[in-house]
Amino acid sequence: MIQIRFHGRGGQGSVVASNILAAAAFLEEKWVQSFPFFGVERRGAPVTAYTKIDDKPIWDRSEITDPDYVIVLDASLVAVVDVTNGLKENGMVLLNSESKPEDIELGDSFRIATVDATEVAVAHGLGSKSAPIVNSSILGAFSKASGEVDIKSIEASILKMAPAKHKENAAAALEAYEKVQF
Amino acid sequence: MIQIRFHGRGGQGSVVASNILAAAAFLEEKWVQSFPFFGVERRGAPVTAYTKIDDKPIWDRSEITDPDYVIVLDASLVAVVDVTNGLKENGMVLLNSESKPEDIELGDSFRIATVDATEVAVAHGLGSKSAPIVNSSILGAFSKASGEVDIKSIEASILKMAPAKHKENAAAALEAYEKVQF
Amino acid sequence: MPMDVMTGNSAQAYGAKLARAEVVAAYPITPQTTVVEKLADLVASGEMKAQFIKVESEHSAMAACIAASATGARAYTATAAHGLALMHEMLIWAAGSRLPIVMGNINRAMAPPWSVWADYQDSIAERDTGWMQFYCQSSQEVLDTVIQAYKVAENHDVLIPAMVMEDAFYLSHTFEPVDVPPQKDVDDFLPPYDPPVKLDVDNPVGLCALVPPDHYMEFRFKIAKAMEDSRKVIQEVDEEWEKKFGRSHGGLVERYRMEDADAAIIAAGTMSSTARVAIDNMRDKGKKVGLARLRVFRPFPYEEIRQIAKEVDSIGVLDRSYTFGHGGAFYTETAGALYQAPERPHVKNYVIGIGGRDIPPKDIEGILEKVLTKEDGGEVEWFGLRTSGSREVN
Amino acid sequence: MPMDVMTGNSAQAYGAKLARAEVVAAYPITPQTTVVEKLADLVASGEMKAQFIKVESEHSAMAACIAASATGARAYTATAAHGLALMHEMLIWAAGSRLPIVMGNINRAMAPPWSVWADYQDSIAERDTGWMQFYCQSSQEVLDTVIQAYKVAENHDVLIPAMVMEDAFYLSHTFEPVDVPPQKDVDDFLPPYDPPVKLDVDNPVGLCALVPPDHYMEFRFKIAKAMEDSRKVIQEVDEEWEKKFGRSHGGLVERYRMEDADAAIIAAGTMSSTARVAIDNMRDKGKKVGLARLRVFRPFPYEEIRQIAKEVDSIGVLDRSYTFGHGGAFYTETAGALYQAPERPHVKNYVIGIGGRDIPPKDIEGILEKVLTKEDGGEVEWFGLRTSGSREVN
Amino acid sequence: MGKLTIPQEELMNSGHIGCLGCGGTLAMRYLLKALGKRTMITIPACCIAIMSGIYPRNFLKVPLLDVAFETTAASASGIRAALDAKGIDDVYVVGFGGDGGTADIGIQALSGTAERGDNIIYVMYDNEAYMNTGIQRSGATPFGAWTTTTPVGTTGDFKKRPKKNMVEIMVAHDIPYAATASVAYPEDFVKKVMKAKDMDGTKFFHVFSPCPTGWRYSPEMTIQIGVLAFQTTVFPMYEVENGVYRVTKKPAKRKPVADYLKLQGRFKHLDDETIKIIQKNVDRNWEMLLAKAEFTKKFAE
Amino acid sequence: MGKLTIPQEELMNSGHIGCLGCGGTLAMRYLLKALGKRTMITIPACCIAIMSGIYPRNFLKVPLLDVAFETTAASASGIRAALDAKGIDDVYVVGFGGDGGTADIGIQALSGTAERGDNIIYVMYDNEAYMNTGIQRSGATPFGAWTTTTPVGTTGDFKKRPKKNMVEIMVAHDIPYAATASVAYPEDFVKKVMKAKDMDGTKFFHVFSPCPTGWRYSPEMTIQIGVLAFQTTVFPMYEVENGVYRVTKKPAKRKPVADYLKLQGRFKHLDDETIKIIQKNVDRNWEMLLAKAEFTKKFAE
Amino acid sequence: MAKSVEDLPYIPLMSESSAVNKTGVWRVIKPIVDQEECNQCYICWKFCPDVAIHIDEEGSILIDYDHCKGCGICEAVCPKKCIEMVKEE
Amino acid sequence: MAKSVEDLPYIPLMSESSAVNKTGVWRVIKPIVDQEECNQCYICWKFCPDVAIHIDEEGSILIDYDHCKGCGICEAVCPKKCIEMVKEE
Ligand SMILES: Cc1ncc(C[n+]2csc(CCOP(=O)(O)OP(=O)(O)O)c2C)c(N)n1
Ligand SMILES: Cc1ncc(C[n+]2csc(CCOP(=O)(O)OP(=O)(O)O)c2C)c(N)n1
Ligand code: SF4
Ligand code: SF4
Ligand code: SF4
Ligand code: SF4
Repeated sequence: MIQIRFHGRGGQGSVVASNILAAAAFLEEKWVQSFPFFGVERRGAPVTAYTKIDDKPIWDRSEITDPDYVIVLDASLVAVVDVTNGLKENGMVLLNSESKPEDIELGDSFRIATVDATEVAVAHGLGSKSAPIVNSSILGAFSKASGEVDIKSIEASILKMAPAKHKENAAAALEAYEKVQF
Repeated sequence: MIQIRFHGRGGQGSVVASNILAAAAFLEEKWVQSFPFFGVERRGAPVTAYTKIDDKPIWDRSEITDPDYVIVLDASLVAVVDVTNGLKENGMVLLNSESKPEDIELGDSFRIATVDATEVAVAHGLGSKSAPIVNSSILGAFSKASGEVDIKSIEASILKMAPAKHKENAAAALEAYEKVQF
Repeated sequence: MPMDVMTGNSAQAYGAKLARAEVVAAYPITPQTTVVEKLADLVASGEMKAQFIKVESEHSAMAACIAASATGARAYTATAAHGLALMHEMLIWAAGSRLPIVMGNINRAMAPPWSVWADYQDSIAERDTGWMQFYCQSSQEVLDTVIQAYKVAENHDVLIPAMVMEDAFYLSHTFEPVDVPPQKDVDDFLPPYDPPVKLDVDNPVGLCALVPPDHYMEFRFKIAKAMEDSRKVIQEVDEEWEKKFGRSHGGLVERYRMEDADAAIIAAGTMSSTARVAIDNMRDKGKKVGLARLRVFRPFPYEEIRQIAKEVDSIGVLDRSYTFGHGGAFYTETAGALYQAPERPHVKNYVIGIGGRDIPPKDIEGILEKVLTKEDGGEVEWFGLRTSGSREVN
Repeated sequence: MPMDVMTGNSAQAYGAKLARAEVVAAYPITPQTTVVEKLADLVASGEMKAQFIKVESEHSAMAACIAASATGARAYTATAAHGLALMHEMLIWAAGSRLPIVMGNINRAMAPPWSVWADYQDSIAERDTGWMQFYCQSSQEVLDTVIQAYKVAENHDVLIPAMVMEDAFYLSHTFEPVDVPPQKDVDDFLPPYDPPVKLDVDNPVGLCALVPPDHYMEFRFKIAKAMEDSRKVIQEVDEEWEKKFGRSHGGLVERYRMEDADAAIIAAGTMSSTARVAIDNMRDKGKKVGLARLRVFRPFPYEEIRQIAKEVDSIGVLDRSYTFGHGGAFYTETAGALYQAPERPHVKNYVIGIGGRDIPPKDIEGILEKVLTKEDGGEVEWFGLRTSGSREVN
Repeated sequence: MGKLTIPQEELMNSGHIGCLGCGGTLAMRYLLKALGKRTMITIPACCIAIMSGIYPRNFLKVPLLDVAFETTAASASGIRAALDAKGIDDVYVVGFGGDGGTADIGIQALSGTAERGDNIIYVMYDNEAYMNTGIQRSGATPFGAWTTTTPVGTTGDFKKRPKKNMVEIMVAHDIPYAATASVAYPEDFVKKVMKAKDMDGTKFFHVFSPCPTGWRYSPEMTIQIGVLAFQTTVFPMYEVENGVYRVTKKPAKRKPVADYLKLQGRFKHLDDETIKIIQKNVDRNWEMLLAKAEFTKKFAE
Repeated sequence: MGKLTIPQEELMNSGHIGCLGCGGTLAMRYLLKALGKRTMITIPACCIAIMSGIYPRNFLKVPLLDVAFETTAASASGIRAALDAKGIDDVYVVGFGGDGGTADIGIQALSGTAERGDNIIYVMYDNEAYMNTGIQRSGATPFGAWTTTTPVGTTGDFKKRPKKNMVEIMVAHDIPYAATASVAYPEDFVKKVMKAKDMDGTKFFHVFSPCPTGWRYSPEMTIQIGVLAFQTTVFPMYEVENGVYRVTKKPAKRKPVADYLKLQGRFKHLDDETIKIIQKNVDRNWEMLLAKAEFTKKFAE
Repeated sequence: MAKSVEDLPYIPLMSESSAVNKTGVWRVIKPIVDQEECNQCYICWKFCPDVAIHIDEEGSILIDYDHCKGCGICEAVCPKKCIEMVKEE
Repeated sequence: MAKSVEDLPYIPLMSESSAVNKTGVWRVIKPIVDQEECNQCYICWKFCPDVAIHIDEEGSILIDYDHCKGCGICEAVCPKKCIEMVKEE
C-alpha cells in the first residue's frame, strides 16, 4: 500500500486533491481511500489530507502515521507544520516551491521534489498570485515525481471532479508534470 | 386489611373522601393507602377511588378487586356502574339516598346502608341541591355504619384536609353519622 | 409535620424542599403534575425559598437546571415519560458536565399508543446517559431518596446527576403515611452544594470545551470512574441516613427473606413492595423464596447480584419494560453480570405490568412458583399477556 | 455510474435516492452534513423526485418523517449525535407507530465535551427505542444497507424503523470505491411502500389512540414480536441482495476467519474492517483468531453470538462506547446472551476508540493477543487510555 | 325549517369525553364544518387529543393522526409533503393544538413550518392554560390569572406576564393569513376559514375557547364568556392578510374588563388596582390594533 | 492619542480560530466592551462556540458556558435563576447565539424566556446561515440566497421564503427592548447595549454579522458589506422600546439593493427579475418600519 | 371485553365512532325543549359542544339524551327561552 | 503534549487564553502600517476581528503579527489609506 499525506492551507483544495488522486488511482483499477484530517478548516489555516492506494481492497481504516509521500501545497507551511513527521525513510516530499530540490532543507533521509505550482496555476488562470489554486498542478507533478499514478488518470480525474475550470486545471497538471524537478 | 371502594361522579370529591378516610384511620395509628382509579375525571362522569386500612404496613400495592365496603356518593350511579362488582359476601354498600336500606335492591348477599347525604350537605351550606358536596357527610355515615373508623377521627381529618368550609363539613359528617340507616 | 399522610408526588416535592433546592425548573406532565403544583404552592406560600422557572418544555427544564447547577445552585426538576424522553440529549449533557442535578421521574409508559400508566421504558431508555437511577417502593423512600441523592451526587468523588423514580399512580397518586424529617436534621445531613468549579465572574473559566481525540476518552473515563465510585457513596449515605433517621432503604439492592432461599426474584419499584406479600404467602406454605430489590439500577449493582447468585439456584428477573430486539433490561444486564459469576443459577425473565397492567400478589406468586420449579419454555415470558396461544417471545 | 469513488455520506444519499425515498426531512449536523447537502443537490437538480422538508430541528425532522410515513410516503432522514439524541422521544414514537422509516446516523461522540469524532454513545443510547440498528464498515455497505433496510422495515411482518450507522469521518468523509446499482435493478428489488394502514380521506381512521392497561401490553408485545420476526427477514433480504447484486454483508453477524479459531473478537463498524488486517497478521503468525462483526445490534443477534461461543474459548468484545455504571453495551448484552449458552468461553470487554481515538491494526492485535491468552485483570479494560497507573474500571 | 348560518354536516361525533360545556370541542366542530370531508388533521397531546376516549374509539370522521405534544406543525408539514409526493392536492391539512402545545412547547415546529411556508392550516384552540394536565399556566395564560402553577399563595403569585400574542408572532413570520376567532362567533370563524383555506402557505387561527373547568365558571356560560371577551376587547376579532390588519367585528360599545373577569373563579383574587392595570393593557392593545388596521391599509395590494 | 469611540478594554482574546474577517467575532468583541467584566455568557453550538479552539483554550475573559444548540435562552434563564437564588444582582447574563441557534432550533427556548420575562440579554449574531456546519440555509437566510441546502441547481432552488424577522417576533413577545445592530456600526451597537442592559426583563439584539466564508466575498469587505446593508436598508438600524419603534440611524440616501447583492457570491445566480422582487420587498419593509415608527410614537409613555 | 393479542390489529386503530360512549350518563340536569315555543333558529344546535342536538326532517330540534351531558349551554343561548334544564331523575 | 488521565481535571475547563494559538501562521498577506501617515483615528483598531491591533502608550497603532490573520479589514477601513497589505514571505 502507498500512503500519501497532503499539507495545505484552508482554501487551497488539499482535500479535493487527495480525492482526485484517489479517483485517478481508482481509474487504474487500484483500491483507494482518501480522507481529511478533520479539524476546523479555515482559510489560511494548516490542513491535512490523506490518500491510500493499494492493489487489493483496503481494510485498514486507521489514520496514516508513516506516509510514503508528503505533498506540500504551500512551502511556507514547512515553517509551521512538521511536514516530514513519520515519513518513511527514503520517502518523498513534493513541495510547491520556486526552489530547486537541492536547496530544500528537510534532512537527508528523504527524497525531495519541487515544482512551482503557483506559477503554473496562475499561468492557467487558476486563482491569483496571492491565492493560487495549486491542487491540480501539484498532482501533475506528483504523477511524474512519484511514478505511482499515470498523468492520464490524473487528467481524467480532474476533468471529472474539479469543482470548476476543468480544462484549465487539466492543462496545469500536464504542465506541472513536465516542470517538476526531483 | 379492610378495603373500601368509592363510587362518585367527577366533581363530587370522591378522591378527597378516600384520602380523608385514610387520614382518619391513620390518626388511629392504622396503616393506610388511598388512591384513585386513574381515568379522565370529568364533571358528572363516574369516578372510582379506593382506601385500604390495616394494622400493619400495607405492602400490597395492587388494585382493590374485592372490597369490604362500597360507598356510593350518588345513587343514580347504581344504574350506570356495577357498584357491587367484587364486593365480598356480606360486604356493605353505603349509598347516598333518601330511601331506606330495605328499599335498595342490590341482591341479598350484601348489607345495605343509606343516608340522605345530599340533604345533610345542603343543610350545612355545602353545595346546592343540584350539585351538593356530599363527601364529608357520607364519611360520617360510614363511620357509624361500618364501625371501622371513629367519627372523631373523621372529624379531625376533615378539619385538617377539607379544601374549604372545614367546620361545615365536619358538622355535616356528625349529622350524617346520626342519620345513617343500616 | 413529623408523620403525615401524603402521595408519592408530595413526598418528591417535600424532598426537594427539605434538600433546599435553590432552582426548580419543571414542566407539567401526567402523572408528575402534582409534584410541580406542590412546589409552586410551596414557593408561592413562601415555605420554600427557591427560584421556580416555569419553562416551556422539559428540554428547557433540564437546560435551565444544567445552567443553574453550573452557576453553583442546587437544581431540581421532575418529569415523566415523554418529558424525560424530550430531555434525552440534555441528560447526556448533565452527566458529561458532572453536574449533581436531582430529578424525580414518575415512570409512565411511552406512546404510541398513548398511556399514562406505569411502566419503565421511559427511564430504562435513559440507562446510557450517565445518570444514577433510584427506583422507589414507597412514598417514604421517595422523600428520603431525593435528599440522599443530592448527598451522593454532590460528593466530589461522584458529581453525577441522579433520577429518583416513582411508579405512576402506584406511588405518585397514592396517599400513605410518610415521616417528614425536621429541616434542621436534614440540614445537618446535607451541607450546602459546593462544587469544585462554577461560573463566577471573579474566577472566570469556560465550561464544556471542544476536546479532540487526544483527550476525550480520558474525560469520559473519569465519568465511568465516578459512577463506579458512587457505589460506595450510595451505600454510605444510606447508612448515615439510617443512623440519623432510623431507616435504611437497602443501599443498592434491598434483600427480603433471602435467608436460606432456594429461589429469588429480582424486581424494582412498587411491584417489589407487593412481592413481599407474595413471598410471605409462599413462605407460609414452606416455600423458600426471597426478593432482591433493585433499588439502584445505575450504577448497576453487579456485585450484589453476583452475591444473590451464590445463594439461590433459580432467579426470576421481573421487568416492567421490554427492550425490543433483546429482552427486559433488568434481565439482560443481570444475565450479563452473572456471566462472570462462578455460580450459575437458572435465570429467567418475566415481563410484567407493561402499560400499567396491575400486578397483584397472586401473579407474583405464580412467577415465584415457576422460578422455584425452574419451569422452562423460553428465556423471556410476557407474564399476564392476554393470549390464546403461546406466551413467549425471544 | 456503476462503480465510482465516493464518501460514505454520498453513499447514504444515493441509497436514499435509489430507494426512491419520497419525503426527506433533515437537519444538518457535522459529520452528517454532506448527506443533507447531497440530497439537496439531487433534488435541486431534478435527479431525485422527493419532497425535501428543510426542518428547523431534528425533533421536527423525525416528526415530519413519522407523519409522512403515516400518510403512506417512504420517508428518509439522516443525523448524528446530538441530532439523534434530540429525536429520542420521536424514535420511540416511530417504533410505537410501526412506521418503516429509514435513517442514516453518523456515529459521533456526545458532548460535553464537544467532539465531532466517532463513537457510539449516540446510537447505543437509542437501543431501547425499538429501532433496528445496522452498523456499516464500508461505503458500499452503507449504500446497500439503506436499500435493504427499507425492504426489511416495510415487510408487513416487521414494520419497524431502521437506522443505518456510519462512523464519523472513518466512513462519512472517506472517499472510496462504491458500486452504484442501476435504478431499475433497485426498483425490482424494492417495491413501492404499501402500508397496511395509512391516513386517507376515503378511508378515514385515527392513529395512535389512548390505550389503557387492558390492551397496552398486547400492542407492545406485537412490537416485540415484529422485532423478533425481523431477524429472519434481515437474513433473507441480505441473501436476496446477494443473489441480485453479487455481494452480501453478512446478515446479522458477519464472520471473518472464524474457521477453527481459538479466540474471537466481536466488534462493529470500521474497526471491524481494520480488525481484518490485524487478524490476517495474527493468522500469519499462526495465531488462530477470528472476527464476528456485529452488523446488526437491534435485534440483538443472540443466536449468532451463542454459535460463536460454541466455537471459541475466548472472546473479546470491543465497544466504541461505554455505559456509565455498567460496561460497554455490546459487551453486557453479549455476556447476557451467553449466560444461557451451554458453552462458557472467557469473555472480556475492551472499550476502545472513544471520542474518535484512532484504532490502528496493532491495537487490535494487542487486544487479540490478550484475548488469546485470556489475560485477566478485570472485566472491562479501557484500551489505549492514557494513564500512568492502572487501566481498569469496573 | 329555519336557516342554518353554518354548514350542517357534522364531522365530529358525539360521545366525545370533553367536559360539560367545553369550548375547545366547538372549535373543532366549526372548523370541520368549514373544511369538509377532504381534510386530514393532526392533534398533539391536549384535551382534544383524548376526546375519543379509549381505543378503538374516534371522535372524528376525518383521518386523524395523534402526535407528540411539540410536533403539531412539523407533523402537518410531513403530511403535506407526503400528499405532495403522491400528487394529491385537494386535501386540507390541519394542525390543531392547544395554547400550550402551540405557544409554548410547539412554537418552534410552528415557527419552522411558517418560515418554510408549508401549505397547512394551523388552528390553536386557546383555553389559556394546560388543561389536560389540570390547569397549569401556559404562555397564553393572561396576566392576573390563577392556575395551579401560579397559585396566588401568600406571595400574590398569579401570572405576572402578559398573554403571549400568537397572532402577532405569526404575522411576524410573514404568512399569508392569520386571524383570531371565537367559539362564540361561529359564523365569523367559518367565514375566515373559508376565505383562507385555499391560500397557499401557512394559515394560522387563534380560536378563543372558554373552558369551564379551568376558568372556574359554570358550564352553561361558555358562549357568554366568549361574547364578553369580545365585547370588552379582551379578545378582539381580526384578521391579517399579508401583513394588512382588518378588524372583522367591532363591539358596538366596549364593556369594562371587570364584566368579563368577575364571572370567572380564576380571577377572583384580583383587587381593583390590578383590574385597573388589566383595563389599561386591554385599552392599549385595542388602540394598537386599530392603529395597525389604519396604517397597514396602504400596504394592501 | 486619539479618542476612542467605544470602550478600550478587551474581554475577548486574540488567537481565536474564526475565519479571516469574521463579522461574528466583532459582535462578541463589541458586546463585551459594552457590558464589562461582570458578565456571564452562554453560547450554543455555532461558529462562536468553537472560537476558543481546543481544550483547554478560551477566547473569552468572562465566565463562559457552552451549551447545547437549542438551549441558549433556557440556559441564560438558568444562570439568572441561580444568581437570583444566591442574591447576586450585579452580573449581566447573556445568551449569544447564531441565527440558526436562535431563529430555528433555539426559538422555542427564547420564546419561553421572553414570555416569562427573565432578566437576560439575548444577542443573535446573524450570518444568515448555519456556518459552523458549512453554509446550510437557516430561517434567517434571505430570499434569493444560495446555500448548500438551497443549491440553486437546475430547478432554481435558492431560498424562496423571506428571512425570518426576529426583531418583530420578539417585539410580539412584549419585551422591554429589542433592537437591530451591525458590526459595521459599533458605536450604535454599544450605545444600544448600554441603554438596555439595566432594564428588567428580556432584551434582544439582532446583530448583522457578515461572513466572508458563507457569503462568498473577500474577507476585507466585511465592514463594507455591513455598510451597504444599512445604506440599502436591507438591514435597517432601529430599536423597539416597549412596543415603540425608533429608527436609530437613517441612510442619507437609500442605495439600490443590487449594490449590496452583487458583491456576494451567494447572490450571483440572481437575474434582474428576482433582484427587482428583492428591491420591492426591501422597499415595503422599509416603509412599514417608518410607518411603525410613526404610529407607535403615541404609545410611548 | 378485553381482547387477546391475536385478536388485536397491529396498531391501535381508532375505527369506531365515539358515539358508543353514552355520555348521557354524566348528566345531572337535563334540557327539555318546548317545541311549541321554538322558532327553529337553531342557535342551540349551533352551540351544543356535544353534537347532541339534531334537526329532524321537519326542522324540529331533537335532543340526543344518549350523549347530552347537560351542560346547559342550549338553555343559556336560546333567545326564546324555550329550553329548560331540569334535574335528572 | 497529550496528558494522561491522572493529570487532567475532572472536567475540561477552558482555563488558558486562546492567545496561545498563534493564528498569525494562517496569514498569507500582511498589514504594514505607515506610522507617519497614521492620524490615530483607531478605526482599524475598532474593526479588527482578531484583536490584533493594539494601541501603545504613545497612542500608536501596533500590529500583533502573532495573531493577525491578514484579513485586510484594517487596510479596507483606514480612511487615510496608511495600511497596506503585502504578501507574506
Ligand atoms: C413532552 C411532553 N411534555 C408534557 C406532556 C404532558 N401534557 C400533555 S397535554 C398537556 C397540556 C396541554 O395543554 P394545551 O396545549 O394548552 O391544551 P389543553 O389541554 O389546555 O387543551 C401537557 C402538559 C406531554 N404529553 N409531552
Ligand atoms: C441538536 C443539534 N443539531 C445540530 C447541531 C449541529 N450544528 C452545530 S452548529 C450548527 C449551525 C449553527 O448555525 P448558526 O446558529 O446560524 O451559527 P453559525 O455557525 O452560522 O455562526 C449546527 C447545525 C447540533 N450541534 N446540535
Ligand atoms: S378542561 Fe376545558 S378544554 Fe379541556 S375538555 Fe374540559 S372544558 Fe374542554
Ligand atoms: S464561517 Fe463566517 S461566521 Fe463562521 S467563523 Fe467564518 S466568517 Fe465567522
Ligand atoms: S345541555 Fe349541553 S350537551 Fe345537552 S343538548 Fe344542551 S348544549 Fe348540548
Ligand atoms: S489584517 Fe485583519 S487581522 Fe490583521 S490586523 Fe488587520 S484587521 Fe486585524
